[in-house]
Amino acid sequence: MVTLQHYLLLSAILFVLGVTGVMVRRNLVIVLMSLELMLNAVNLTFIAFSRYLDSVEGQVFVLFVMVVAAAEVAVGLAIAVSIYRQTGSINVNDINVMKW
Amino acid sequence: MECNFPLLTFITFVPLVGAALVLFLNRKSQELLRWVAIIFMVIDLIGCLAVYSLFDPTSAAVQLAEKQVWVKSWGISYFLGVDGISLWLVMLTGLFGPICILASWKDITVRVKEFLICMLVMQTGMVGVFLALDLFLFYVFWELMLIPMYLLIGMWGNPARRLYAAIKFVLYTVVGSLLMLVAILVLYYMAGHASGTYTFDLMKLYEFPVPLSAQMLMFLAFFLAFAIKVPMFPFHTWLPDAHTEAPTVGSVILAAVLLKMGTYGFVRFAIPLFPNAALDAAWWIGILALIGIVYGAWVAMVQVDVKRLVAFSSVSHLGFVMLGMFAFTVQGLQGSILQMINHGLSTGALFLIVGMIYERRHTRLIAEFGGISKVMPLYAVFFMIFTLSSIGLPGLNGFVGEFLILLGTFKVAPWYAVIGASGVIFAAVYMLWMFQRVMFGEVTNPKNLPLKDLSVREACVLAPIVVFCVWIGVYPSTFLKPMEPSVKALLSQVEKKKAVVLELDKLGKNQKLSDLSPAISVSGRNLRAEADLTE
Amino acid sequence: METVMFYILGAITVASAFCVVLIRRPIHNVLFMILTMIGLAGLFILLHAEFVAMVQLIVYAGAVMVLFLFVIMLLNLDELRLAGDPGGGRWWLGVLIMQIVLAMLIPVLAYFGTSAPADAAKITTPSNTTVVARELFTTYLLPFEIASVLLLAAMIGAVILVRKND
Amino acid sequence: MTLPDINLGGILPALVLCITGVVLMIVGLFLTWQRLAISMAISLAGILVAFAANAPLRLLHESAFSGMVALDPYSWFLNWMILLAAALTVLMSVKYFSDEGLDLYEYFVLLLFASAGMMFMVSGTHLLVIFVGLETLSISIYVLAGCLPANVKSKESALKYLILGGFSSAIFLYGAALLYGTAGSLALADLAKFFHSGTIAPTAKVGMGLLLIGFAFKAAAVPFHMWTPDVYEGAPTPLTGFMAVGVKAAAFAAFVRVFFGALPELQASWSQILWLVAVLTMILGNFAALVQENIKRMLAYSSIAHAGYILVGMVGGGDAGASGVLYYLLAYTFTNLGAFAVVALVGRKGEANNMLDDYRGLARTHPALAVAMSVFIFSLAGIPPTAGFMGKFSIFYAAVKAGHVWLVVIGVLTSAASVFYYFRVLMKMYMEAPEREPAPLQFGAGTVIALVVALVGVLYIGIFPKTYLDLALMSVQPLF
Amino acid sequence: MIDLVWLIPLFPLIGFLINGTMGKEFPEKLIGWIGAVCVGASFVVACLILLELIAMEPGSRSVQVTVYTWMLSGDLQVPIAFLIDPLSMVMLLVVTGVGCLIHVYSIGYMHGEIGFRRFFCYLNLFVVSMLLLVSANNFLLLFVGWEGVGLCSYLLIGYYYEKKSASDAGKKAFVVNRIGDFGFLIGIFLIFTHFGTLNFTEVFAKATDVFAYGGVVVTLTTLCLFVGATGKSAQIPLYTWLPDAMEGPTPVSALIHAATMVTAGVYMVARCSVLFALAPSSMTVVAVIGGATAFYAATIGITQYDIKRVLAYSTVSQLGYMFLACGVGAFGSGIFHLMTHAFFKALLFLAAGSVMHAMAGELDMRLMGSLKKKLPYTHGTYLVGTLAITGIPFLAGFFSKDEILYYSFEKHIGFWLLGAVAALMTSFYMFRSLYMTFYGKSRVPAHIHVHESPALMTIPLIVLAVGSALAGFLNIPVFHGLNNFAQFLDPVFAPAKEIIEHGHAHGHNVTLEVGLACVSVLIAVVGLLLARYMYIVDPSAPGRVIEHHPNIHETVYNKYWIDEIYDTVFVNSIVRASRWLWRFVDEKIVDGIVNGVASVAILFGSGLRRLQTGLVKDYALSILIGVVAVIGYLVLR
Repeated sequence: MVTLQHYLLLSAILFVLGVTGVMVRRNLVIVLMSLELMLNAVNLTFIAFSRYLDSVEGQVFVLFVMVVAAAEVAVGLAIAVSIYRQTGSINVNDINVMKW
Repeated sequence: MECNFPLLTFITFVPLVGAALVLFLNRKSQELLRWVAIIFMVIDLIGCLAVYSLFDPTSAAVQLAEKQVWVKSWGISYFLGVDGISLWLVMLTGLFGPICILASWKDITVRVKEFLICMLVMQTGMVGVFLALDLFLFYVFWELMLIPMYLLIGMWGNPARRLYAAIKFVLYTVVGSLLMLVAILVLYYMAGHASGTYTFDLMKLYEFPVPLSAQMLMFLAFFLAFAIKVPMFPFHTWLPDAHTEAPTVGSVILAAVLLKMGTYGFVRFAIPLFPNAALDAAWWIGILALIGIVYGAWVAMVQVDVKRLVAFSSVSHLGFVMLGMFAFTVQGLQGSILQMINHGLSTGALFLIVGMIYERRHTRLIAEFGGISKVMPLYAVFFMIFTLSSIGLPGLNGFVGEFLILLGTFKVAPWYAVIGASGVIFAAVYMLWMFQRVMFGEVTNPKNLPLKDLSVREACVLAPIVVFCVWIGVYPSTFLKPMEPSVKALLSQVEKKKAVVLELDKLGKNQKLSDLSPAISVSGRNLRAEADLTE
Repeated sequence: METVMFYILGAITVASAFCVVLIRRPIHNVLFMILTMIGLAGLFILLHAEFVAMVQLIVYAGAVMVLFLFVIMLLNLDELRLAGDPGGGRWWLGVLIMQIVLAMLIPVLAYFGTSAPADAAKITTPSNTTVVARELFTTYLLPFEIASVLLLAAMIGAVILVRKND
Repeated sequence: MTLPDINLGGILPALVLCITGVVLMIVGLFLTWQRLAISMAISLAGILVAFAANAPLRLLHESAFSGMVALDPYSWFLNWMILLAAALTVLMSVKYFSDEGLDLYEYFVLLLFASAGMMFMVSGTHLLVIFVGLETLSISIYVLAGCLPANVKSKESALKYLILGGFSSAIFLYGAALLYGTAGSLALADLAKFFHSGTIAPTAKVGMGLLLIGFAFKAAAVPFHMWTPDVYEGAPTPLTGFMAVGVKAAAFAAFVRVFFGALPELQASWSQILWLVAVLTMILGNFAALVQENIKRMLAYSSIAHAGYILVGMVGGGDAGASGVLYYLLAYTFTNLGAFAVVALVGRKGEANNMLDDYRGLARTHPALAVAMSVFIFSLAGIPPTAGFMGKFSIFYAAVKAGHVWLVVIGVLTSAASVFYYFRVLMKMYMEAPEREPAPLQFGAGTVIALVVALVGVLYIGIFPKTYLDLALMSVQPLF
Repeated sequence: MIDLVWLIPLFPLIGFLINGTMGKEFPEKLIGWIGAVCVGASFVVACLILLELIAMEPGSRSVQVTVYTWMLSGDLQVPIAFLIDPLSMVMLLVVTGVGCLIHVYSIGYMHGEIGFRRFFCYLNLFVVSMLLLVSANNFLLLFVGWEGVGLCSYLLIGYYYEKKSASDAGKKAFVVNRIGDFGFLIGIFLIFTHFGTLNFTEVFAKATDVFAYGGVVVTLTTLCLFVGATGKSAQIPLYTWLPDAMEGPTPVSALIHAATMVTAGVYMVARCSVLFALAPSSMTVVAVIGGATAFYAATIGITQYDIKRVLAYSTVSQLGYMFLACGVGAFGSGIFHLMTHAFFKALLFLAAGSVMHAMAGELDMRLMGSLKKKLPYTHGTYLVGTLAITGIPFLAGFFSKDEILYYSFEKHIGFWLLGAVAALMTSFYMFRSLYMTFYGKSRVPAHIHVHESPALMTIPLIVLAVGSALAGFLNIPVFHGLNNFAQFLDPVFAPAKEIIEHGHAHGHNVTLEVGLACVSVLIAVVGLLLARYMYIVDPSAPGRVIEHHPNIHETVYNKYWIDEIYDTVFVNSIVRASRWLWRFVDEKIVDGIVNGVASVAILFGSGLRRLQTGLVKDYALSILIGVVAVIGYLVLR
């Protein structure tokens, strides 16, 4: 039978995967996706807790997280597009005009 | 002496008003600016004289005190007062205000407006430092002083290394004073915690016996701040740079007044607040002072730049001041306070002298000169007088101070006094040698032949200083009398407080003001009398 | 039954997440991402969060991922293969650190113990959607309104960010 | 079904800003003439109304929307601080954008939304509200940072900020989730109650830690500061000012409210973490700033350093610490906005003159401006009698009071080091001559007003800090 | 009248102020006479006071006049006050009298000098300080005068400041004196710390109670004081400045470096006779140093050719005599010799000055000879002076010197031997100078045409000559009743004598004294004849002697290279050390540390800045590091 830990562990793994994505990928778009992945992991945690605490607060919170995620994606992609227009590159590691 | 007119506030802020006025005048009309500045400085001086006339020389109390609550919740108050210790330093500051403006008349020709503003603001800061009796207020003035001096060195200093010298001056001072700030905060908290009333009022803090364990660290924090300003031996290197790079007036103010803020700080804050630590530290501070005396003298002896030489001589002289102070005897302390004034007068004057020749020749290298007294006899006379007063010739100011200091030291630590006295010999050596190389001999350098002797203005700049040099030398009582009660009160207070602290330490209980106020209020009360009146 | 479902869905989610992180072709990333979303939605249903699951499908798998798809098409990144992607930089260090974090998290999470699921009375009666809706429009009314501002800001932002400089 | 206690009066200030934003957005569409000036006027009007609407909060002490927001002096104090920051930013932005030749009225809209977000963030008493407010703020700032078209730096800063921001908010959320799982609620009151009774679970600690990281990121504390220099350098200068004061203020305010208000029981843990973070922040900020040549970047590092000082106040804790933080933030608002106003002016079109050397001889060409800049510099360096000094003073006092003397010693030593780079600006302005005479500046009315306000503020609350210290103290009472 | 004693220093002060402030336009004569008259006035006052003093009871001849309180700090209380007693009276008379004459002389001598006014200002100032010195009633005021005269001698030696040698000599004089003053100062501190006062009478009254006879402290104190004395009175080891001091104008040499200032040390020792009496070991030291100096300086005097240097060394050696006297406890004789010496040495210097004046500034005796005819007055006076100093009977020197020799014989024969040999050499080199200058065949270069000096110069010479001829009769030792001088001084030195003799006074051995007198007369005559033989009868004799012992002569002629030794050992080493302190310690170490800290900070900064790589991933990485640190801290702790 499935316990809370299962879900938490699963979400933790997802979260780590998301971070890994951010760390390893160069493609800006996919970096953004990995961020989404992290948020989703959090969502899973929330839902799991809300189930086991039997409180709906977590689910509500998740809805808001989704809103935020959507917004971030929108803006992020917009920036990605405009950067691609200007530099012709979508490689995160190329974006280092400013340093030191 | 109940006087409704806030005289101290007046003398503190008159220059600031002047600065504001100058700020709104047209920078083109330099003469006007200068006149405005000097008028305000003179008004300030008159104010100082008024303070002297109202000052009761028989009382040790803080006089003419003015107290306004500033930040109630923190017990910060605007608290000015003058006593025998600060009186003469205030007068000195007041005296040098107009002198400096006058001295800079022909010297500073670019950005006169900024210059005058700096001078006036600095005047306010300096007077404030000597008058403030609220730790917070003191700190504010103390830091306020920093900026004009920084600008003075940096803007009108001589191009070569002025920026270096300026920032060195600032950083050095700031490091010290910030650590002092920490100590101030700790003291404030401790005293407040113990007594229940949080205050920066010095008079109240005097009465708080800082626990033995904490004293030394806090004292060291204060020590650092002041020792850097003095400057004492290992912290002195900013001084020659600052002096050499600063414009004449800058060096004058620096030597005459700014350095005194350090020594004054010891007398006013470090010692009475942390008597035990001060007494424990006396032996090594004395050693540092001695090193300063001899080291300064020796290094001065071999300088090739007149200004640097005088700068190092300051290190030596202030060594005397510190030595006398930490002898904790009446003579020593009075001597060192008097010596502050003497050093202000003679060294300030020497910098003026050097500045005058620099104005004419645009060099300060001793080798460049020689036989000047042939072409500038009047100049030679002044130069000689100040040289003699700086080497402590009886009949001039220097001797009185040095004698009292050495006598006071000898009473408690003969060997310190003996070594210190050797400084008197070296002083003669380096000053006379410099004087000989600059003034005597044939005029070897053709550039020196056309030099003009002192103008009336320059003579007017120097004359008043001569008057005071002779006065202090011939009739020092004028200056010693008013400071004696305060000095005695201070020493007795130190003794009592020390005893109380040791007592408490033995009992090992954390102190409550209630059960020890009878012990120190004896010393505290007469100090506080005036303050309470005005509260 | 539930256990089986959990493991299947969990496997799908993790696997596709792996692919998202590792596969190089953007289109495939998007598709695997969608798969992850679906898996998560399934898990949500297992957890009696039907409404959230639906939103997950519609908003995420529907809208957001499509947005990604658009951008990839728009900039036709599909052909674009970045050298040394995945990888590059000090990525291994990051991964390593995350492993450490995970290693530290597991015992912490263990604190919650192997409690059996409470009967999800509160969040399912009368129906999950009803409960969520009620909460959303009573207790969480304010955040809900703020969220609107947030979305508006994002909208304007997206507009001015991509607007051509004329 | 019962509606929550809807108290629009309580959230009126934020509400006004949102409405103004929407109005401006619509009006802006139809504006063809003097867009910037008019949008500035509208936003200012909105801000002023918000000011008025904010006034009553001072006396309230209640919560609205079923415990989502607190209507208390704390919110009041920060609200008007945020409004002040917004107003000054708006004032100086017009000149900037007209120089850049783009009439972006949306800029003002987003600025207003961001401010509204901040207000919700600081007055939120439920992590959800705080989170949503935070994100509203962040999203708007991301966009604003990148709003300069055809400017790679701007876009880059926006992107970096966005990615790292998302990253950190994910971490923040995870922390929130853990707290939720432990305490069963995200309302600060419930959290406080929960931790007050019963043991502190490790999950709670970890959740708290992750939350802390989320806030520390927004507050630009080491090691979560990395975005700061780049974003500050790339963003349009007025906005950089806004970020440096507004965002920081909001972040710290929420930080304080959550940690002092909801997690005091965990103080043993978080104050130690903050101690270390503070030390790192002060050291890195100040020493890295020593070697900067670009003034915006230098100020960025200096703002990191200031975050460190504020953290010292938080470590100090107690009402002294909290009020110290508030006073410091206020002082910092005036000071830094003033400084950035000058930077924006001197920077000229396309921010061509952001190097320190561009300040050479400023004292000759524009004495008044130089004086203003010097005052701001002194305040940043904490030299009396400026606001900055009083701020440092109160912060350090809080720490001393809590017995963290050595922390304070480190603080003062680092700030002694800071004097070096602050005075470098002074040096450039007063003691060096420009190699080539720069074109004289033309001041926009808005900027001048902003400068004057900042200048007066810095000096006034520096010399007469009494009122503001007392207000700060009064405002933090609800937290305890 | 006595209450007006402050007039004595006041007059010269007035002269100084008049000439100093408004003298710019005055003609030479006026300036000169102002100076001279002022000093003369104080001489008159002094005489009046003397009469008043004599009229008093011998026991009560000690009056103190306070003008005002100078320094007042805690238990320290120093007035500006004068002590009039026989001792100070004698000094006052000598100073004012001789001073007055020399002022007059200078009017003629300095005629036409550029710094004429400066000269007279300094001279007056000197008289002021000297009078302060001798009439002060406490140590500190004495010290004031002490330093004051030092300053004036510095100024006057460096009068020709364009000559490097002159300004060097001035500086040397001042610095060496300062070394002495250092000791003096310490002595004063010791006295104050033990007596709580600096007033002479009080100190000496309490001395016997405070100090144990021969105690360490009193010995230390007296030695410190004596260090001061050696500095001022040019005794071994601090004598080197005096010969160089001859760079000053001759009147200065006469007044300061012969008659008055250099005797200040003797005065001071005599003044503190009680203290010295309490410290027998210091007495011995004083005597030994005195005798040694007397002998040593005389040896150098023999070899010098510069007439003024000869006189300078003779001064040193005569001062040695005075200290010898004090050392053996014959303070009275010391002071007596001081007075007589003031007369004849001033006379000799002035005469030498007159010669110099005649020889257009030439000082080398090898270029003189047979000036007798051309300079009758000068020759006559110089002769008197010589006879006086060599102790030819019935001239001043005879009485004073013999007294000293007698007492030293009483003390210890060794002292007498030193003195006697010194006397022999004295008479030799004095007659040597006399013969080389005035007798034999003329070696004067052609271009110099010699002429006698004006009356302004010769009259003082004559007056002084009379003085040095007759001064001795003030105090004829053997016959009681005729030694008025001794009786006059007696009250001052009585207590000291008492201490020394422990009460039981032993009588005056007349026969012995007469015998010794004869011996010393013999010595003087021998010296005379020897000089006569070597410089008149057989002028080549000196040359032969020199060839015979070249290196001895070298050494002596170069004053045993003492100056050079001092230079290398003290001066140069200190200067080198200072350079090292400055260049290395100050600039490299102390300042190096300061700048080092700064540059370390900068390096640190640029290191930190490198962390900012500009790559988002690294930024994320640092956040992760933070995460792991925080979680690690929270979990593991």
